[in-house]
Amino acid sequence: MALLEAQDITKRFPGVVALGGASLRVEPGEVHALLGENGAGKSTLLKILSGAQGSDGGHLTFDAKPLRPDDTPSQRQKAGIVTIYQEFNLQPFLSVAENLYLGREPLRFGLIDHRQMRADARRILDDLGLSLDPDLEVSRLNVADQQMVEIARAMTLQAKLIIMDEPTAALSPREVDILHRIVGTLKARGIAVIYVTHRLKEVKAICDAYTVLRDGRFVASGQVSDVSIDDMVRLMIGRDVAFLKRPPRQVAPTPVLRIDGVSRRRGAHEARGTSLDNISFEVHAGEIVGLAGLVGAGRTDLARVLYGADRKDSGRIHLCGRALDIQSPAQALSAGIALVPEDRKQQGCFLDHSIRHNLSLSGLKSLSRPGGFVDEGAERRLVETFRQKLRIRMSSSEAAIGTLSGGNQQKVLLARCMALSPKVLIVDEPTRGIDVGAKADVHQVLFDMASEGMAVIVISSELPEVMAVSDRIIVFREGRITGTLEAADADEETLMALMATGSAPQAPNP
Amino acid sequence: QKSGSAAATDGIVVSFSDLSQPFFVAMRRDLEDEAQKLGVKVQVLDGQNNSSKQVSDLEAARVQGISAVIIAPTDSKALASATDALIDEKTVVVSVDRQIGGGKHPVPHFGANNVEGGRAMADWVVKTYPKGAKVVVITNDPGSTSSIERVKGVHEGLAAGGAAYQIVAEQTGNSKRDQALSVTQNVLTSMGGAHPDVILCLNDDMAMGALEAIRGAGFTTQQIAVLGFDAIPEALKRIRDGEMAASVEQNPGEQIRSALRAVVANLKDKTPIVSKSLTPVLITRDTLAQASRIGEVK
Amino acid sequence: MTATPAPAPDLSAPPAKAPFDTVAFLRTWGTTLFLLLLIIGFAAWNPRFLSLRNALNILTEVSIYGVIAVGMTFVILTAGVDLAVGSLLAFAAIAAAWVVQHMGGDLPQWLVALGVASAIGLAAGYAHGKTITWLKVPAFIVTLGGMTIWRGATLILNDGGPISGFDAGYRWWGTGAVLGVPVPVILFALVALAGHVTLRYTRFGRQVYAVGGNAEAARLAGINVKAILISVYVIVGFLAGLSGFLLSARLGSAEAVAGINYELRVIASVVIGGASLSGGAGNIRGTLIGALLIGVLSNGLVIMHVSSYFQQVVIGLIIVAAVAFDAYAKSHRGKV
Amino acid sequence: MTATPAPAPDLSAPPAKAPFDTVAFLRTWGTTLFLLLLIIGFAAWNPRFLSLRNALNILTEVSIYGVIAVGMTFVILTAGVDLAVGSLLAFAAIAAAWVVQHMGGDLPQWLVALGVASAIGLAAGYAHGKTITWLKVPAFIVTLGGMTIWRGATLILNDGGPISGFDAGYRWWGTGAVLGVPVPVILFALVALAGHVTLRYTRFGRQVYAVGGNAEAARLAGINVKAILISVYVIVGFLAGLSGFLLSARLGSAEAVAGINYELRVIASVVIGGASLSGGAGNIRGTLIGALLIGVLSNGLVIMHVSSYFQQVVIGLIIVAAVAFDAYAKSHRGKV
Ligand SMILES: Nc1ncnc2c1ncn2[C@@H]1O[C@H](COP(=O)(O)OP(=O)(O)OP(=O)(O)O)[C@@H](O)[C@H]1O
Ligand SMILES: Nc1ncnc2c1ncn2[C@@H]1O[C@H](COP(=O)(O)OP(=O)(O)OP(=O)(O)O)[C@@H](O)[C@H]1O
Ligand SMILES: [Mg+2]
Ligand SMILES: [Mg+2]
Repeated sequence: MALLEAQDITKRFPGVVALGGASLRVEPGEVHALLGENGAGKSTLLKILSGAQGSDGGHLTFDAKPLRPDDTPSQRQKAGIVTIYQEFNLQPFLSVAENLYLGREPLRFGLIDHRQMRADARRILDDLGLSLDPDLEVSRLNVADQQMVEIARAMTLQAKLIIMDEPTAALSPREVDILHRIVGTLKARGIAVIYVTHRLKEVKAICDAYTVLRDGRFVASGQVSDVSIDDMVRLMIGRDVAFLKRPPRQVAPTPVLRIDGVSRRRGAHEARGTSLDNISFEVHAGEIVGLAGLVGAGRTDLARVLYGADRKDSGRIHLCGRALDIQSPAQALSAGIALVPEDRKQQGCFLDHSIRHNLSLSGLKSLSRPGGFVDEGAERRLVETFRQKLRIRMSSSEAAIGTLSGGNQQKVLLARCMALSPKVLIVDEPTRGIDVGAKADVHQVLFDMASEGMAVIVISSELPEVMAVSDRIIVFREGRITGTLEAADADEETLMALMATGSAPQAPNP
Repeated sequence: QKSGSAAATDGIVVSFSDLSQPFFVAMRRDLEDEAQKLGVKVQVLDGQNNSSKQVSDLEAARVQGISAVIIAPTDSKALASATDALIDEKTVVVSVDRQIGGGKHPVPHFGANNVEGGRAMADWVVKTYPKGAKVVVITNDPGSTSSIERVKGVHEGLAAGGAAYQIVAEQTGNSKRDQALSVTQNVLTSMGGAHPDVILCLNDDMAMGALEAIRGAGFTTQQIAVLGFDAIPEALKRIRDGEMAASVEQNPGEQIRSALRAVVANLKDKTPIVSKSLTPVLITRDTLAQASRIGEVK
Repeated sequence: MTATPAPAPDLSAPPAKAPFDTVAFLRTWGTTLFLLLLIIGFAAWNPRFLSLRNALNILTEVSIYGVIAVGMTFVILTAGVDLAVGSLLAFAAIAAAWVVQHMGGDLPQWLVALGVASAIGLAAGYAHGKTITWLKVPAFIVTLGGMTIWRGATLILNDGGPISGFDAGYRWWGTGAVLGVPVPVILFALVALAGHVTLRYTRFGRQVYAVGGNAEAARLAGINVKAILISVYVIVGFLAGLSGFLLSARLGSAEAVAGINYELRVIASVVIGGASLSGGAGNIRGTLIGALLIGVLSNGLVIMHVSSYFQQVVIGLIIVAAVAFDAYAKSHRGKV
Repeated sequence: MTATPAPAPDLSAPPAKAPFDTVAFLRTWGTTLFLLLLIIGFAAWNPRFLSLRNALNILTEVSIYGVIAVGMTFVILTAGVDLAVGSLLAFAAIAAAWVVQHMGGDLPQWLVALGVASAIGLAAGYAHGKTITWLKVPAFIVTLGGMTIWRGATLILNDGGPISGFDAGYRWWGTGAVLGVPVPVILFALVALAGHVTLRYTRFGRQVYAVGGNAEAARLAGINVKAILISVYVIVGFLAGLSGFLLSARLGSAEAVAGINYELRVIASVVIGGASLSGGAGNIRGTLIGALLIGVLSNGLVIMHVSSYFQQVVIGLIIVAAVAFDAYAKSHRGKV
């Protein structure tokens, strides 16, 4: 008897059929991978399971009982379906502990027992190997920690089935490992998990069964042990994807970007962000530099400093030989430095605005006629170019970006910066949530831009990606550079060791 | 300043109900003028048309030790307990414009009766249009005491004239010129080709707006007579020029001046304070000379 | 392994467009439809409601606050609010009248007044914007402060009294007409058009939407958020000044009590027009409809001889109904 | 997965806490400090400002709108707003007075009035909340509608006039005292305490924060968002009714014009107290400070003999300064 049975689920949005007959069958205690390319309908199906959205048709059975189509999220939660959504759903102004126990706070004499709640939260967090302060306001956590809070919250609920929609997209190897251990524990307790990820290696590592969706339809399902990663890719995308490796580079002799002793102290009340300590390196024209590090290593902070989003305390930045004093992102952009931020919902998207407006925003100056009038024809052509280049899946460029699937939103943001043709392009977790096929497209675009002479900095927590795209890899740990490796010399062990302990494994001093 | 008397006349507080209203603004100017003549200092408070504020302002003033209070109350009943407390402490209290009622102690009053003012307007209508008239009334801020009392006078006066005097529309202009303009405009539109004989505006500012509306609608002030209230200089000028028919004079200047004189005399020499009631008079072109502010008309 | 992959769908084909979409129509035109129904209702009651003269009356009346509502649309798009507009209108008007009376040189009165009122509006708007961005005080507080400060300044300037006595050239701006169309209406149309074009077709307009949609993302997209914020308060300040000039030209008098409660009427116009107070959504067309709805209502109810106390009840009910109607039309978007 | 992670180092150890943290102190107590400075300033000018009697005066005056401000805190925490409180206060007061006068049975006047005023407040609040959640009309519009509807109803009920003539038992609620403390002050303290405990120590309170912080997340976390929204409008409605009862007891008269502009004063109290109009942030302590600041200002300026027009200017400036001071204190969080 299956724990969950979803049959022929359909869901339409204006102009889009998100699900046109999706089915999913999850057995008790199994870890079930739900696969599909961006926009295939995974998140939509999961939201229908969790009660966040209603469906237009189909049948749901859970635990041998049919589920009513108009259940609220809390009713589904009570039934035992707990969900970790792709886009975070935390309370920004409440503390970690309050988020963990929202609506289920421990009471004493009818009133909330804050002390007890804090202690409980601390225990849960410790269990998960997180040493987060339960009193911190969630708005001040970084993306990875927010993800971990979501996971911890799910742990505190009584669940028979936990749905995880791309839980590892924002995580670095250390947290991924924690999560995998958690999934193992859940499975041992007989709790089933639906697991969505675009990192197919994870599927091989922790999942038992899989289901593939394409265009909102059921395509295939089976046991993970029966298929290879290439098989899964073919099922998802319908073609083979060539995994690109950075072609031999032609690095110009002069550095485009020179970073010289950049330091930044973290304010006492700044929960997010790391201190940067004397960071120096160069990026050459045509070169792709990858920054590796664990969550909180300071890569995002460095990117923000380079981009003028945060102030530095000391150090100098030179662009094409000229010293820069950048105070704001606007100045960075006009100097030729662009950044794709890592937190797309908070820092990138204007969710209610159209895809076209989102995509063109930073480059409006070059799309404007005299008098500041936007040349909408040129703008539409730009959108069309990137729609094809990055295979952005959208019903119309006038649709709100918030109606796109997560991966497609990410592509729009990448396009926004790529369209600027900057001298230095910094991408922070560029393929967060992007499917394998599109990932190859993104990489290809990065290669093309580098070969046109752009200097590219790629920050990624996915080691295989860093290794695939970079010419050179710089490893960060706690705000310092702990090593620089040529791509040819890099392997995962060395990188992990540099990231986690600060020295290479065999320990001959570098 | 006269020596010696200064101490006795220290701490005179005057609390107005709403100092953004032209009526009270004019009153305040006369007050300041009279105070200078008498050589006394007064502290002016603005109740901002809010009884609660007026009460607590008075209490705040009381804390600093005051000798006399002149009050133009927002609402005659709401101030009673505050004035009772002041009188209990031997503070001299008088009212202007509107009588304070419902307290333990009687409060001497210097003012004109709004109801009678309204009636004076109606009487003019009855006298000028013996065969009856169609009347439009444009009222002050809804709920304000001046509006309620003046409307009452108008209604009583017209009713006394008989059924021929018909109020065809009664709308509020919120005491403001622009709103009176548009509301008058709309009333005229609603009547189509016909027009009312008289528009009674319960303050002069609104009468100015009504005049604009009449002109804009293509009528003459011969066809529609406009009456105002308060006899402000601008209105007096219009009356002189024949545009406005009349305005009710309540002589705010005289009210406040005599109140202040009485208070000062009482503080200095314990002269008992005697209430003074001013009869509202209707200022027309013929009686312009009786208007207290005729001197301000350019 | 159970299934074989199907051939890849063509992801890049742009989708076909539907011929006519009732829902999309209602979503966009809900409030407009409601306004039309209202007009038909009033006209059925009293055909004079539809006379040209009455239409122009309504439009003139709407122009005065409509001009400000255009500026307020910009402010609300950035998730801000300006409570000071009514007081600023009064201050600009009385200061302009004061200058005309006390220092009028050889220049035409209207030119001096227009100059002074605009300059005051611009300067006050700049002060508001600067305080909001630089001292980081919420717009609500800054402009609430501005509301009492400018009202106080108005009362101080002429000791609480009105200033009147303008020449015909001045009055023309409020009472004149060109080809039968009242001057304030023409100005309002120009302001609205300029506002519409700016928001819809310029880079600045896009940036205004972006700042309101997500200020942090806007900053990271390279927009000078502070500059945009300051600009919108300058725009609304300028328009409040202009409106003060128009109102005093219309009344022939600059009054200390002018513009009281305008802020609510103006904000209501914008919000009835579909703008969100949390920013990023709204447009000038909606604001026009909102402003007209308010104007039509207060005109129509007087023409229907509804007693003034009842008018308040009816206006409140109809405004809520209008927005509910619109919300109902919009809520159907997910259910075609 | 090929790499085996090394034992995780303690990367995310929370920063050690300093023994006394000036910045944290200022962040929390900025406005309070400003209020204290203001009080010291007034007291230095005129020592009578600090007399017990004056303090009680201020508190009594603050109580009337402070009671509503406690409720408004709930509303603003959910990112809502209630513009109807002033009108609702008037309507509840006049309806209560009307019932006492026309239908008063054997029950004590105050009991009847309190019952009627509360019942009206609750019912109106429920109507607002229901319209907001069910018809999906923004709170701004619903309560703006409510503002004119209830004011109109107030005027209709007694044809615009006030109702007075209450017995001593009724008046006691506005003018009496227990152990020297005025009754309204005691009630205000109780309401504030209840509000504080509710927000801080009950599940309902946490849910109010959650709805305002991120409504969608709250829904997904299983919170009945609509029920929470309705409750906050019911709470503020009830408190507006209570405040109407207190005000009419204090004045001995229920006036049709009572409570005009209260909505702004009440919202200002909450926002000065640090709440964000976009929801999720704020607390009762802040609201108390905000309400007191306004009360102290208007009292102190009278005592300082500031002329009434200037008072408006000064009040505006000081309120902006208070919030700027607080913002400045808070902005230093990154710079210790
Ligand atoms: N609220 C919405 N309004 C309109 N269209 C929507 C909405 N939500 C999802 N869609 C559309 O439904 C389709 C499926 O989206 P969904 O988010 O389920 O994809 P996904 O498989 O989760 O993709 P990803 O891997 O990128 O997260 C997409 O085409 C998306 O644009
Ligand atoms: N001033 C800031 N304002 C907002 N967010 C910030 C700021 N500084 C840093 N962050 C956020 O803090 C988080 C941690 O950044 P940090 O540089 O410490 O880690 P990192 O090396 O980028 O780690 P990872 O990218 O793996 O999360 C990031 O999510 C970043 O978005
Ligand atoms: Mg998804
Ligand atoms: Mg990062």
